[in-house]
Amino acid sequence: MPKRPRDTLSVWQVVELARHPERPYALDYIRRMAPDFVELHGDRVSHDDPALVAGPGSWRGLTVMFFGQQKGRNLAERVARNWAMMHPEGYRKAMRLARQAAKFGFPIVSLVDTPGAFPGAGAEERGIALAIGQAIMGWFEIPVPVVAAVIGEGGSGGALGMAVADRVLMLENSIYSVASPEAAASIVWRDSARKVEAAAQLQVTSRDLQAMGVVEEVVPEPEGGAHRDHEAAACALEAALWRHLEPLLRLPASELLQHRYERFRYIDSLVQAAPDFGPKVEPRGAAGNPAER
Amino acid sequence: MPKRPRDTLSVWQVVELARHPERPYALDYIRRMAPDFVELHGDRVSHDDPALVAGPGSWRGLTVMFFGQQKGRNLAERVARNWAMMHPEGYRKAMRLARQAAKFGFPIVSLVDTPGAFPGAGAEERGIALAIGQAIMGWFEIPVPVVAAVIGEGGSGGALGMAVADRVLMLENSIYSVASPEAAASIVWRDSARKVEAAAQLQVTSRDLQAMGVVEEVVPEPEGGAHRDHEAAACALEAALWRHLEPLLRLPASELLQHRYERFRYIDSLVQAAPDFGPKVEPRGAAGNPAER
Amino acid sequence: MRPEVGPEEWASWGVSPSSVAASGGRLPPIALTTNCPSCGVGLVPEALRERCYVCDCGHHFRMHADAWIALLADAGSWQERWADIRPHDLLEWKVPRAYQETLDQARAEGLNEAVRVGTATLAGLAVWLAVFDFRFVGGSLSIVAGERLTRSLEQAAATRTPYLLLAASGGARMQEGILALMQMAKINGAVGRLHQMGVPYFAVLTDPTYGGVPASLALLADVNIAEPGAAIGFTGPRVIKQSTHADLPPGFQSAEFQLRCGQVDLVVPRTELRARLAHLIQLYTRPGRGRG
Amino acid sequence: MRPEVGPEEWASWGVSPSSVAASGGRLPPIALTTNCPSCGVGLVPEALRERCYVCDCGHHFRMHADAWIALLADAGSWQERWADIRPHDLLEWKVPRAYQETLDQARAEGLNEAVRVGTATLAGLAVWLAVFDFRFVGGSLSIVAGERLTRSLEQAAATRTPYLLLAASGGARMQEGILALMQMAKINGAVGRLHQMGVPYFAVLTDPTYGGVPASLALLADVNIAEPGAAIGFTGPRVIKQSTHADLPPGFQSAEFQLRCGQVDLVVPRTELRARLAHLIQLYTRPGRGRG
Ligand SMILES: [Zn+2]
Ligand SMILES: [Zn+2]
Repeated sequence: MPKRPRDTLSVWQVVELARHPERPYALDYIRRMAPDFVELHGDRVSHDDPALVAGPGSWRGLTVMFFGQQKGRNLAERVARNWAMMHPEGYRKAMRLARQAAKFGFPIVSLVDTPGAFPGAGAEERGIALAIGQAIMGWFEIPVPVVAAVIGEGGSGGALGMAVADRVLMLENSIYSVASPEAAASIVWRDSARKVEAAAQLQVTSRDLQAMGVVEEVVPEPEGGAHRDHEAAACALEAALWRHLEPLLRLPASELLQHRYERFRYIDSLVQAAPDFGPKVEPRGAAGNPAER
Repeated sequence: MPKRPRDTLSVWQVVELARHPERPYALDYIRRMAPDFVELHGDRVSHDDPALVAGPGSWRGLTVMFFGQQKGRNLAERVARNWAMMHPEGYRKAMRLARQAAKFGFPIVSLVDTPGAFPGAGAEERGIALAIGQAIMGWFEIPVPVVAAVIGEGGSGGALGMAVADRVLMLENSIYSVASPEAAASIVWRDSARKVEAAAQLQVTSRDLQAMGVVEEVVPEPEGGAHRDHEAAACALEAALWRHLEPLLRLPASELLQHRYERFRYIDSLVQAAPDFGPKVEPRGAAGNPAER
Repeated sequence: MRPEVGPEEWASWGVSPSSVAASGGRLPPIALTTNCPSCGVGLVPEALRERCYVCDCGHHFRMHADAWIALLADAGSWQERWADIRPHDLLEWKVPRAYQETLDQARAEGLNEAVRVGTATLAGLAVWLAVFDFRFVGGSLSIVAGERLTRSLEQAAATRTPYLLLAASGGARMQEGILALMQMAKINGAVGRLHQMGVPYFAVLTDPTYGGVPASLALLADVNIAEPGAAIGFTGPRVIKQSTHADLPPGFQSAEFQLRCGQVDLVVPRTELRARLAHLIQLYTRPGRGRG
Repeated sequence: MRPEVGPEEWASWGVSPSSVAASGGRLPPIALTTNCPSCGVGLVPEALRERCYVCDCGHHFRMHADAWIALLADAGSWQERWADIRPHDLLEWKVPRAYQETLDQARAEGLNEAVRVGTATLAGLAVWLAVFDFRFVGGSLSIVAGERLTRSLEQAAATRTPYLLLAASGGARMQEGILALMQMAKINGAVGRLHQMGVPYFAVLTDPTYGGVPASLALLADVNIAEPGAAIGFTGPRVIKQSTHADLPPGFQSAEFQLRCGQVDLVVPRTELRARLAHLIQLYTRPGRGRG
């Protein structure tokens, strides 16, 4: 079982960099990639979700549909953006515009940066669980290239709902985890103060995820972290995104969707390869008898 | 221009019959047609709309998806059903289950009986206009047979949202109109008390609509009206619905959808045939120049 | 013009400022009150006309179809279609006023139904343009309006030309009865086919847009744009208050309310509209895009 | 059993009462409190067992996977699949308790992961059946659970066999880290294909169903069924109160709440569940139906 390479930073230092208040946020990248980005709004049901910015823009001669979970730079912005914690309407807006991208053949870029979906009563009343589930299922039916990048925090299902892509990248000092370290600590220890140990055990850094085969590439950040040089961080991310998107533009839709399916179908192959895991998938139809009608 | 046949009842008497408190309501018909009807719930967004009952049931050896705008028999029921005035969630529930019917190849029967969509703040906040517009557009993309019948009041867009079908029938003493007589009176006279004159001018009876080519068949009611004999009224409606649905079951989906499109595309041919109406549709492409790219 | 977003920014979008500026020149005159209903300032018609009838306070005055066509269509590019389709008094509507009289008077005033359609270019980009005229029986949806909209939608689909709607309506036309209601289905069938053909559709909702128009095509665009302060909804506030005895919050059904409620994508000042639309049309019609 | 809807009604649905009654016979014993937490009555385990562990007051006691399989699968029809897939401590999770220890103990207690899948018949109708076991690390979604769910969904799609899910889960399994989260995507890809193949999917959500399970497959069925009083949601009430300091209304996230909120189709008492499911499967698999 491959070990995490020795990082020069502790896991918790990485967590703190991923959450650094000066770190570039989604719009800092999107506006650099597509200065003519047009933010569109609304789930066409009952709300708009400011925690997710979404809309088309011009990038490298293409019209691309951009999505970004957007944090706020100051308190007012953070409140307005709800700390990038999405409500159901955000996932519904995303699916509406992903289908629009499919209608026009626009490739999709999604930037992930959220502590998680919003843990509030209104989100529950409006079906946050199903909204995330429909988004995760919906992405598998969007016949245009989708490239996602975790640029800061990739928190739980709230992040995954915007990261079902053909390629998933991570900035060097970003994290992606099944639950925030605090949440995991309160689940496992019943004490969120144990977040540092939790983060270490959860293995949340970009290198961890690359080692586990969950992300295709770790995008290096400027010395000391992306917050030290937004411009350089954006250049690196832009180049990496294009490197992954460009070949996808040539794939027929059917292949694209088949690859996306298999990317997640076998994403845990590291574990499935373990000798004690058990038998691999059997030839289909083996269990067919009851179904022959 | 054909005149309304001389009815034995005044237009307003028909309006009163259509609204008769003892008149059979949607569930009175559905439960007789499909005793095993299962009412399903929810728009999968944030609400369920009790003003619309919807779900599958067995009818003539088929599984059919039933829809019905449901009034209440007593005050408690009327409040619970909101007098059959739908909210946006009702039209979203309808589209969800219409797509489910398409998934499984279930034909659809829709029973229309509403004063109109609910004129309330909550309905506006949750997008009643768009919900109706999406439903009207959505029905044209449901590749299974759809037969609708107005069984009481067919009020405005709230009714049309459930009546975009391959065949539309009306019970003899039901009405279907661009606006309720009261609403039309308050728009035209600024005085809803002029509802009787408004109803007469609007030409809202089943015979009027048949004469205008808007409905395929008027289903006769028992002597004195459907409320006199629910059983007989249900038998007549059931037979008429099947007479119209059965031939549709043999049509390929593409033909079905093309016919549905043309049914509404040329529903006003009576007017288009008028000598002073103007030129008919021109050969397509005639205006193509600006588009040649 | 007093654009919040100026030519230098249009250029950064790849939209040529000159092409944006090259609109139908000066707008036709509009009947105006003497003072602005929002800020009360005395109005100077000529000055206001230069600013697309937007007051310095931001109040957007209602414009009629001719003004909208002049604003949106490049000079000389407007080719009106099916202008000779005529309304018909099928129901022989008599009281309180004969429908035929209503029609004759509107025609005498030089109005040609509640919707006019045609082809044009906007900043050099080909579009099908459909414009409601609130002066004609309150922009009410009629058989002629529905027929013009449907034919133009079908043509836009057949020729893959972007479709641009300018909406302003009080609802369906009572005097045409059930056939006016049926236009909603006729139109939306065609809207569905426009989408299936992958043709871009942009809608601009202006003050007021109510009833059968937002409940048919007006909110079904790929990008829904509303004018600042425009009242948009299904049921009007008066009827809602009557039937529910509810107090409606200030700004209820305003463009900004509909933005919060997820129904519209953008609220765009009229002074920016041409540039915004030019940019959107370019984005949504760019050749050599990825596959759908 | 004390069915609110009795055999005569099942018959009227075309569901044979005998086939409904022919369940896996008596349910296995369940660990019970001495009194009902809802009505406080002293519990008689044998009597309760005869009533599918539903108290006279309507309280539904939690059942484990063996009980669910006995209740839903016709006697002798259950063929478990992929029971030999084993969890793996990829992260070498140590504190506060080693994951391997947790796994070993659960295995020692005769538990085989949080999800078990297999084929069965329900009232004679072939189904793929997936059952969560809350006893195994709180029914948490793990790699083995995800793999069993995905393989069974793929098999159901390939053989066009109706899929029946029995959900009970506290969320994703922390000790498997990001790969536990990824199961949500793996599973939902397969759910999408099940739908594309036109195969009926029914989900039964029991107390409790939280986190990654309702946010992946549990609410994506054609018909979502919840047990009376079951707590269903994404975030648990404790965390919601902590993070928003909000008071939650009584019944928040209950099955009845989710019915009002449009997330589930039906709330069905356990005593009726077999008959209801048999009826739904018949409706959704009827041959000679209209075309899709
Ligand atoms: Zn002013
Ligand atoms: Zn009890």
